Amino acid sequence: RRLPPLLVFGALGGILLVYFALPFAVFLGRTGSVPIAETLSETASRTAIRNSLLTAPVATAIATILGVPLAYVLARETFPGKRLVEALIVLPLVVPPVVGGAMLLSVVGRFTPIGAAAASAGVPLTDSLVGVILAQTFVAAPFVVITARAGFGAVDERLEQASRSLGYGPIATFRRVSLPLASRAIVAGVVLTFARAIGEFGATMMIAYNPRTMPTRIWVDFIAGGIDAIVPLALALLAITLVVVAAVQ
Amino acid sequence: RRLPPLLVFGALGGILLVYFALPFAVFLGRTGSVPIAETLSETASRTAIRNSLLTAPVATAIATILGVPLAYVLARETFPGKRLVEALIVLPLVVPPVVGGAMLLSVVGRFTPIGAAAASAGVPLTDSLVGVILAQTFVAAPFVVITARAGFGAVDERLEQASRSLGYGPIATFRRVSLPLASRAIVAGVVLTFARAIGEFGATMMIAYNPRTMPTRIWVDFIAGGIDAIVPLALALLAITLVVVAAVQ
Amino acid sequence: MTLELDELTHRYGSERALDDVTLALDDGELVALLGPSGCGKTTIVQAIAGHVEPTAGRVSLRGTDVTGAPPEDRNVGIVFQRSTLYPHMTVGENVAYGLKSGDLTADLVSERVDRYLELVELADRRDASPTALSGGESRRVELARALAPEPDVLLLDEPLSALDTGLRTRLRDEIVRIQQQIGVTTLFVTHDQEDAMSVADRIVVLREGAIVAAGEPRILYESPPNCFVASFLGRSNELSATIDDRDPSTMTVGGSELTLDEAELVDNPSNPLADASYAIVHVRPSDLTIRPVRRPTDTSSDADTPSDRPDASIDLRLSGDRLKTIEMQGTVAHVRDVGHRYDVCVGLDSRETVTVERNRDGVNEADRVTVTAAVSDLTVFPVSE
Amino acid sequence: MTLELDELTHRYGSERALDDVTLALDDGELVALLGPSGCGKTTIVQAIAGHVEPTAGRVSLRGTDVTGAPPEDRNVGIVFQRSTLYPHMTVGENVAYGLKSGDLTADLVSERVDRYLELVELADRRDASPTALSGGESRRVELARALAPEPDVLLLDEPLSALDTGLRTRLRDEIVRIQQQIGVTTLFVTHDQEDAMSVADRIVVLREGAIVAAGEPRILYESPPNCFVASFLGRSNELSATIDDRDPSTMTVGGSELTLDEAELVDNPSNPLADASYAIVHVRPSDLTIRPVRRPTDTSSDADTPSDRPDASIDLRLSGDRLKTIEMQGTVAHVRDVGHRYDVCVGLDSRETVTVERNRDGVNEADRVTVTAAVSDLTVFPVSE
Repeated sequence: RRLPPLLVFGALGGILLVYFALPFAVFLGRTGSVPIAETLSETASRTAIRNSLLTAPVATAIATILGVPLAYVLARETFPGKRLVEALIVLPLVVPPVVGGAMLLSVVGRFTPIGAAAASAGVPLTDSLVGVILAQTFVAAPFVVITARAGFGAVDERLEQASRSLGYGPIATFRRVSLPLASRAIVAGVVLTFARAIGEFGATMMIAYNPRTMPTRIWVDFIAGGIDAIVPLALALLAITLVVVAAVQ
Repeated sequence: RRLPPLLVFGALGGILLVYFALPFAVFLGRTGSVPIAETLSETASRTAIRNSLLTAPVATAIATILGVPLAYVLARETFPGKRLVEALIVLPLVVPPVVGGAMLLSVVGRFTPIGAAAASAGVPLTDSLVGVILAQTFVAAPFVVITARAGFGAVDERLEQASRSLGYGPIATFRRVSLPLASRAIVAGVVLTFARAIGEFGATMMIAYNPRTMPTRIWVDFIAGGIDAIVPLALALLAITLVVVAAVQ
Repeated sequence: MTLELDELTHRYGSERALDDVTLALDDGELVALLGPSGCGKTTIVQAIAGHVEPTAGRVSLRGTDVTGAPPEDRNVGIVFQRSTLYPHMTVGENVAYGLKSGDLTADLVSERVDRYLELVELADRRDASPTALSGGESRRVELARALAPEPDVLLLDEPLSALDTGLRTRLRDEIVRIQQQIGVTTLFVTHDQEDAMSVADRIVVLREGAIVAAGEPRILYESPPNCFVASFLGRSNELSATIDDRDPSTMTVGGSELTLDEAELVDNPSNPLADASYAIVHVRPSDLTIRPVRRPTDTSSDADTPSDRPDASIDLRLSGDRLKTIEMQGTVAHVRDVGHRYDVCVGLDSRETVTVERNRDGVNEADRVTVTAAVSDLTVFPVSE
Repeated sequence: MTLELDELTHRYGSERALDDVTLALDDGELVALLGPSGCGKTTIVQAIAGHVEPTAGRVSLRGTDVTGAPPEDRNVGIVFQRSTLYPHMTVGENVAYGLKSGDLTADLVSERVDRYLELVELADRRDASPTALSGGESRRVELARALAPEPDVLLLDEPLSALDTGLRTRLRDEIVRIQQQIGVTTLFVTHDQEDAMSVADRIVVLREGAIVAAGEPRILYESPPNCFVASFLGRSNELSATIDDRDPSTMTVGGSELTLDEAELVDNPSNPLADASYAIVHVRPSDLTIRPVRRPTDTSSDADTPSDRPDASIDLRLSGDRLKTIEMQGTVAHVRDVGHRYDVCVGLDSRETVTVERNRDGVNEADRVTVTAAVSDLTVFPVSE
């Protein structure tokens, strides 16, 4: 007697699940018909893979190092302007990536003061790996902040108070109590950030169409050769992402 | 005495906040130097705006109608394979949008059975508004499912049990108790889904490069005219997103 | 029978939560289901309300088997430990909620809401938000909401556990008053023996998913059928007794020898000492009296001692034998003043510890004392190995 | 003074949580801080531990002002209501945690962990995970962890509130034993008067952020300085009295007239009736006795009534006047059997209701009865309007 209503709900949800699962399954089914190893060993593919594997971890690291302390402060403290800070963190999440890329360009573009200065110092901020990292960090960082904040929020503050009374300062308490106890949430946030960074496309297209990362290379190959041309690289990108996600779950 | 450690954390987090806020501020500062109204009234821009405003709400509605019941089932029931279903829901979130687009193409592309059948019935699933909706739904739907699930999870199940004992069936109880009490979370999820849908770029580029939505139009204009050319449309997209987010918060 | 549970068994996975529970409630009866946390009380409530389908067994309401029926078809009122009032409705709308699912007219609903809010003395809070209510008010509104549809059975699942002592006692009386006024058959689930004893016509004691005792509160309290009930239903001292002889039955308890004749085993006629290798003796702290051992140098201090607990003998059930007592020697370990009584903890010379309740002060730590119990206040549980 | 609070005041926004609280704990003293929920108890604990900086006032530990010092520099041990054991460490690592922040060698740390785990009788659980502990064990490990760094002050913030009655009583005794053995100055925060009375050398009663009474448990219980303490510290009946005459002071309580001479107001010398327009009289349910009104047709049932509560007179503080009593007529509203006593609720003819504790049965609902109190058991609070 609980079944009939559940069935209605399950049927509706099932449509969504099928819509998520079917493309995945069909796409994987295609792998037999294309020469994956050959395509991936081409120079262009190898460069794209190298670029993505260089940039996404750096962007993830930057987002984590800057984002986890911010998450902790947001979980524990109240201060004037906190709501503004919270809105700011959601901003890159709701701003369309191409708009985000355009916004970043208006700061680090070749003809802006910052962009020009960096370029003349030999570190161009656009159309460079640094540019890719800038784009990925902007788009992906909110994930680790939001998830880590929820993780810290779930740690009973009294466990930290007990640590303080047992003689540990705030930083030592953070390191020995808060961080280990929120670690699952933080790791989940880091994984989401990495997945978002390595898959970043819209902002990267604006800031660093060159050098190609895996998503931009996929786009270029798609224009040139259609869906069959991109299966190997898309599979590789999917595999990297899923392996990282699975490794830490 | 709580300040010094807080300052370290705040300084680290502050870098991230500045990195989020600065592009936003500088970009908005550009608005004076470009003819916004003129650009937006051009046919190409108006078509893109119309397309985005047609597709994103439809994709959001589909995701909500299918996703909220799924979220409820996941929050309340245990069943074999639940972990698999949960993994499936996170999949579109971690899969790079261009790969997601490629995966969708392998199901609904012009030369697939489904795609061909639909096209011959006069409803092409690629390079059409339907294609845009398919891409947006795939990429954005997980947000409403995940957020609504957390919302239902926070509703004490005993409130529903009391409703059942007071004579209401499961559907009536869902409508009168669970839905109103989880409404804040659901609305937050709907907003995130809408923001993600209207900003969708990677998968849309693969499935429906035409007709142009605001994000794809921005990309085309950027190729043609650089950053100044896209300020008006990017501003319009940003404005639509932020107005929707602000309206429901 | 308004409510019948027939050999109810439930497992969560491999864990057995309920084991063959059979229970029947008469029309208008108030039965307390008492047990420690995790004993399966909540599973029984859930099975009656229909939120858990038992692995085996039957639930009947007014003679109809409802084991497979959904909760909304059972006509059971339920109040949980924590508030389940709907925060998006007013107090009045909450009470009306269960009426609108039926086919009453709006006027009848409104009239019924007023009636039940008056019953719980909260008629003036009808338009308030549940979030504005105090803990006690919110409990009473829940009661009104559960009763308004006039259920066959009212289930109260630890309704007082979240409340402070004073409020708890008041609400307990309130619940009894309302139950008597309406006459609804009620199952009151609690882990608190005082709650159970003070409200119930009948107590059912649950332990690890099985019923271990059932009966009138006073009878269970005075003649517990087993050690668990003795120590769970009120405070109890447990002493182990060695059996010295079986005819006549002679035991050593707390260092003192005690001969039992037939009459004193009347409470446990089915458990003769004959089969036992030893016995466990329970005696309540309030049934023990304490007397300082008179020291040669000090004769003044215990002049009023004999009157200390004169009603110990009143509790005797065998009035013909009221003076037969057992005396145990020991040393006071500590005295706790808990306000309305003193708890004196005595380390007996037999190396066991007993607690004695006293109404007044007068013994100190390290005093040598004699602890006295009327034999009729002892409950003897023979143990055969 | 080990711990001193000096005119501590704290506001959360505009809400005043603490109002001018001054309190000092002697070395080795066990003081209970007692008050209802929301009275500011936790704010005091947080201010002492250093997690809340008070709006005004001073906290001193061993004579040093620590008001501005961070928690880690205060040497305060703390145990909260809910477990704060670290789930990612073993029991032994938890206890060692507070030692490793100092400069002890590994050997000394290990030895100290053993010593404190032995103190709480859990030496064998050193390698267990905190998640594997029972509720009581986890409390004891917390105690060991808080005590291991040998703090100047031990703060116990409702340490027993989450536990069942039986376990609660045992742990209460345990805490007293450990505190006496170590001699650490302890502030025991609770909302339960029985906990407070049974453990504390001294009780401080807090209400709405202010101290309303302080003193030895027994003295506060028997001579409460105000109505709040009378009703919060143990059960109490509140009766309102009209003042008929002031010289000699004559009041009407529960329908009976009562003349007070100087001696009987000795508990409240600063509150003469002279200024009062009426008075509130408190009397504990255990200080009331009850006697059926003899009906002409029924002479047998109350033969042993005089011995029902013979120790009522023993509680008299003015032994020369022990027989002066006040009698009130009423009708029994209901009798609740709570096991170790009966609570008889009597509706007085004066339209007030009193509860009488009885050790045995014998009165029934609707019986006409006389309720008797020794005048010396009444506490009179004159009210001037």
